[in-house]
Amino acid sequence: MILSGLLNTLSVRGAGAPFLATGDGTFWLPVRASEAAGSVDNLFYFIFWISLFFFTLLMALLAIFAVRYRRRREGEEPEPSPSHNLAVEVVWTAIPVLLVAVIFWFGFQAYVDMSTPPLNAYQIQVTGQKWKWTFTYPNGYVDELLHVPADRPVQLVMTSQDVIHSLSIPAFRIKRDLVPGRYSKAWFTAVRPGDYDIYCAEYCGTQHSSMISTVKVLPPEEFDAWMLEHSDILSGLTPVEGGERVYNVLGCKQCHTLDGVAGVGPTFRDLFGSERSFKDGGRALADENYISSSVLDPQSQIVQGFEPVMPTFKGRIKDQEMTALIAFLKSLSEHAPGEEAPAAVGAGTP
Amino acid sequence: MSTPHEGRDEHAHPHLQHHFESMAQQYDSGKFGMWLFLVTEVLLFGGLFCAYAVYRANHPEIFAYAHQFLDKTLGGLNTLVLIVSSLTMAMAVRCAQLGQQRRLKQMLAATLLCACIFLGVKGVEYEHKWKHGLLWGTHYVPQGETVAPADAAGAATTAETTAAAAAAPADGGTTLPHAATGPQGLADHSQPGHGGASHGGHGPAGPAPRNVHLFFGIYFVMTGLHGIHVLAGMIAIVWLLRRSAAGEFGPEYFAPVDFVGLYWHLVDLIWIFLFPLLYLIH
Amino acid sequence: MSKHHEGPTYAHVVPVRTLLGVFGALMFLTILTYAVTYVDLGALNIWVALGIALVKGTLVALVFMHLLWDKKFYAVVLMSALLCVMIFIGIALLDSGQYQADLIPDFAPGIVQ
Amino acid sequence: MSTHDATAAPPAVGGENYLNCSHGFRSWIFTLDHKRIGVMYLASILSFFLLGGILALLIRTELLTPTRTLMSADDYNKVFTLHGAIMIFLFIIPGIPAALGNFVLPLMLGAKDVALPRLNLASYHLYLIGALIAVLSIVQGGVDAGWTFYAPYSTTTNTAVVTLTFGVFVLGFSSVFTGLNFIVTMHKMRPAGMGWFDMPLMLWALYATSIIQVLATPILGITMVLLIVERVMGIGIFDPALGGDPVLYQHFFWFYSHPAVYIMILPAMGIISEVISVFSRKHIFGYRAIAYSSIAIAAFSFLVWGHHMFTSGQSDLMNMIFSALTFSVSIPSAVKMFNWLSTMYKGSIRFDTPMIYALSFMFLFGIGGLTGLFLGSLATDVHLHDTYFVVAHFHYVMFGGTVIAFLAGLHYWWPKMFGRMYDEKWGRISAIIISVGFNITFFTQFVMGSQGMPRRYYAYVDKFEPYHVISSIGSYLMAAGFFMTAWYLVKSLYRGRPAPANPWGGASMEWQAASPPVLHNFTDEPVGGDPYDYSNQDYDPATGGYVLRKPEVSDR
Repeated sequence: MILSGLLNTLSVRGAGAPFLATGDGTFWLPVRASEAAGSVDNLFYFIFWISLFFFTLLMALLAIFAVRYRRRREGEEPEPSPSHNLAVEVVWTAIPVLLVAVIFWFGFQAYVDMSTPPLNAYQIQVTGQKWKWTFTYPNGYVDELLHVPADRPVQLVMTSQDVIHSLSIPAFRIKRDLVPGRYSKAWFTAVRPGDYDIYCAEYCGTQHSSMISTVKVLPPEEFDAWMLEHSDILSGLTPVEGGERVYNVLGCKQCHTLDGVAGVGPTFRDLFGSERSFKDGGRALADENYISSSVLDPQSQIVQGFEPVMPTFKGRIKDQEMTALIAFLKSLSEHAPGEEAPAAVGAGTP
Repeated sequence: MSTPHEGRDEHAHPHLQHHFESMAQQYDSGKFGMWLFLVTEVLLFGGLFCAYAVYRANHPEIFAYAHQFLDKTLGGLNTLVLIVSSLTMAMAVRCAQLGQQRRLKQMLAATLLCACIFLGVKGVEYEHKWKHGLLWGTHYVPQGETVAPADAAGAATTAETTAAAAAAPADGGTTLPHAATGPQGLADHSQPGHGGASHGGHGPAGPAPRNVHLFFGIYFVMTGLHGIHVLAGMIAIVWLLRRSAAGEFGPEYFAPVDFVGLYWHLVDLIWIFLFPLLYLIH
Repeated sequence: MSKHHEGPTYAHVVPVRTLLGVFGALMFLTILTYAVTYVDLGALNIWVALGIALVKGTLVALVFMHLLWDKKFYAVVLMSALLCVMIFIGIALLDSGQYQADLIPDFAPGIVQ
Repeated sequence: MSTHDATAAPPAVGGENYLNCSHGFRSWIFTLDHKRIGVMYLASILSFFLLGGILALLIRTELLTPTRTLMSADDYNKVFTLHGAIMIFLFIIPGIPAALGNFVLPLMLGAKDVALPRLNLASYHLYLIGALIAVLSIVQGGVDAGWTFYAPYSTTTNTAVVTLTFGVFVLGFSSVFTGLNFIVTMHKMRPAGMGWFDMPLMLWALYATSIIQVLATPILGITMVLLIVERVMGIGIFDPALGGDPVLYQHFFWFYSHPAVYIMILPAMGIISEVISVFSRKHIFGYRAIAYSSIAIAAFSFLVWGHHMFTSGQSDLMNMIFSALTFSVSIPSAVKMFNWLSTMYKGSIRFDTPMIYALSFMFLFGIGGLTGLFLGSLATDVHLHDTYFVVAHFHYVMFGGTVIAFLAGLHYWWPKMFGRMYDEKWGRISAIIISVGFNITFFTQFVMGSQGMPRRYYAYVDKFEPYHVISSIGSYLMAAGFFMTAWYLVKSLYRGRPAPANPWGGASMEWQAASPPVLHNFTDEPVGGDPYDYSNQDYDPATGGYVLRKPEVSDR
């Protein structure tokens, strides 16, 4: 076991095919679902067996000494023995030095592999905020679950909107903090299709322990099909249906209800075309421009009775999606003109 | 109960504590303790120097831009004041060692006066920053209006410490070219994009970089913590003055003067580094 | 020096002349460091300023703080503190320099303007 | 002087001693006597240990079920934050040095007091003030930032962070003053004839601890100051919203808090060195190696803080350097383990309560140390960082190491401190219960952690439930052991058999003082010598203790 661990750790190089690439979990470690998991696990067990060996040795000696040299009657004096021995002390200093040097080296090697993504890695943007994950794909599709193709290197480019979070996928053996104000990166090659947990590993407040998501590893062809389906969320839908889809996918529904009861934000029922009054005393008619600007720059006009908590969707919503969303809002409102949405909306948005 | 006092002479000094054998042992222990305390002070400020170094190294443009709002001459003056106070403190230690009671009191008083001047000048500087919104974080709201140097001087005369008031306006007069830099820099800042103006021979400042407030954050924390140390030193010196008025110090017992002296020199020493790092950036 | 006086038996008394000499040197160096800022030495300016500060600091520590005459161990103690600070600053600088490229430029959403 | 007086000091219960030489509240709270200050520290830290322990039980009870059991998520976050902060800043850091160390350090030197008694008292007063401020944060509604106070969470949460961090700041001063005092005492108060290498290893350990306290704690102080000004004034050094750098905060924090781990463990190692040698009745093996390893640990401790930041966004270069340096610190710890084991070889081992704890220490610290290898190694740390594996690791080191050693020391010096023997049978039983309960509680957490369970989770995925249930049951068992300990120790104060001056046969100088010692420690000048030479002692069945045999002891 030790030897095989040694050899395998030595053999792990970049995106090569390591020993133990995939596998079920063991007593100590969860299921292995990424390439790196193999080398991490080998190292884990390498350290484990070394530790177990020395621990058993020490504790056996401890037990033997405790029994063999126990004081049988009070006042019994020990037999003489040396109080130091340079040779022995040098040896038992040197052996651990060598061992930890080896462990360091293996750990370092595997880490370098884990932190050096191949150039052709598929990039997904990750945003952490209290208390949810947002994954943005190269084509702009946004999801709260992470879908990745198997057998293809994937790089996550991550940042946080508020406090430090940490993306942890135990099955992939990766973990990286998301620091506000900077991009941090992680990469992996998933090798085993299935669903695995994503945790937030850096304490981030009330719902820290609910900041859990799932990574769905799909076989490459299934992933491609899935991506195709989701790259244009509006395809084959009427504007109103598309708007409803946008409403669901982009997360509007978490704060804005459709039933007329205000949630964290105002309800969408009968919103379009109504008169809005703002905290700063201003008023405006909820027309296309108003909707567009409140989605792209939510802090500019805060409706009375609500907190300025909405994040901006600038860069996350496409023009067609905005159009569809407005069509959807119109369909919900009795103030709306009742006709089809005008072709051009979002004029004046950057 | 017989407590053995071997090694202690019968006429032990009244300030000798029971667990020491001699005044020399007591003095050595105290002095060693004081040095270790100074070590902790060095490390305390070390943390701030670290924050300074990290931001200076990674955002040199902030420092190059923002230091122009500091008044080099007032900073230099304060450096000189602290050096004078260090001399008088060193003299005070010497007087205590030699038992020169009157000169000891004079020297301590002189040190205290220098400390007052230092804080007075510091107060003038702070007030200037305050008026111009040159503060930390979100409070950094530079005022675009130019402020004539006379204004600063006028404000300074209302300062409480007479010594400071005496020093500051006189100084304000001599710093005209530099004082002009500040407001001009401010004017610059209020119109981003209008760069390239020369600043009293300092070379162009250009448009304000982002996050200039970080410099003022660091400036206020560093000088503020230093100021608190000066205040603590002043309290210690007042305590020494009271004890020296009672004639407690002499060749056999001068440890408190010596230890406060060490502390005071360290406070001076830290300023010796703060001055070029904050004021004399090129 | 202190032969004429009733000095303490267990500590050194620094002569007035030495104190004044150091004081003069400190004054001179302060003015020098002030003057040198009017000469543009480029990146060298900060090192010149720090060098002068270091000389001044050493003078204060050696003479005003009696290190020159005291037990050498106090100097060791002070140096170990400085070493500690150096390690701290050195590593923080090295690390922050390494990750500058990852920073989102001018990220400061809490600051308006 | 006659040996007779020095060793056959009458059992001082009844005679005048430091406990009964003066009376009243003021005679305690303003005392300059290091022994009374030590006892006051002991009472204080044990109170906070109780408080921290109750919080720990709340945590474990909440985690019995995957969702809500007792309290809301916010309350849970406050409870674990306070558990960490109280245990670390109010109990473990001052635990061994300030309570036990204060009591035994001058006695071990044969001195009348520490070098700077007023500073010692000031240190205790600052401890009390700091502790009260920290506890005030509970009254203000608690703090939910975690004991590490990572920015920007700590700068943005609306809980009483400022109060708690200010309390920690004040406590830092207390810690600095204790360390400073100990260093001066060991330099200036050693009796003539006692060289550095004639000191008991406990003193070497305290010396190494004190170096760290003096050199590292000020950085904690400035970190707390910066955090407070960050919150109060918005200075922007650590808060990214203001352009600051949150990773820099972590450098600041761990520059202190990693060495602080050695502030906690080094004195524990000192106690173990004393106890193993005395109860094996054998000269400590490799004295110099143990002494040097204490200093080596202190020195290395300043170079490894970055291993808390392997996934934080610290650069790869620093990760590599810190990983390599981290392993260096494991060597001196391993050397100590081997030396203790060799000390037992061919000894005459007695299994009194302190020795049971010492053996338990070697078991638990062995696991704690070896699991550190997984965390020092970069690739495995990425997987294990911020999981229960880390929680288990540091509890094995801090609890299995420091707290168990503290209990060993407490039982070892209890007769000296209070002049009474506790009930040996109950002592051994509770020592075993605590060790067993500890393993049940925390070993399961290793498995949980390596399976991926993140720390500081209020709710968790169902598959971890069995582990959490076992862990919680273990914690209740441990709590029972502690209540048992409290019960028989308190009982011993009233009903305990009067302690002989030297109940265990220790050869260091504190055992030449009466039990409990008189006001100025020694009625006669103590006899110096090798602190691990037991050859000149005889067991005296009449008192149940040991007495020096020869009238003259060669002064090495």
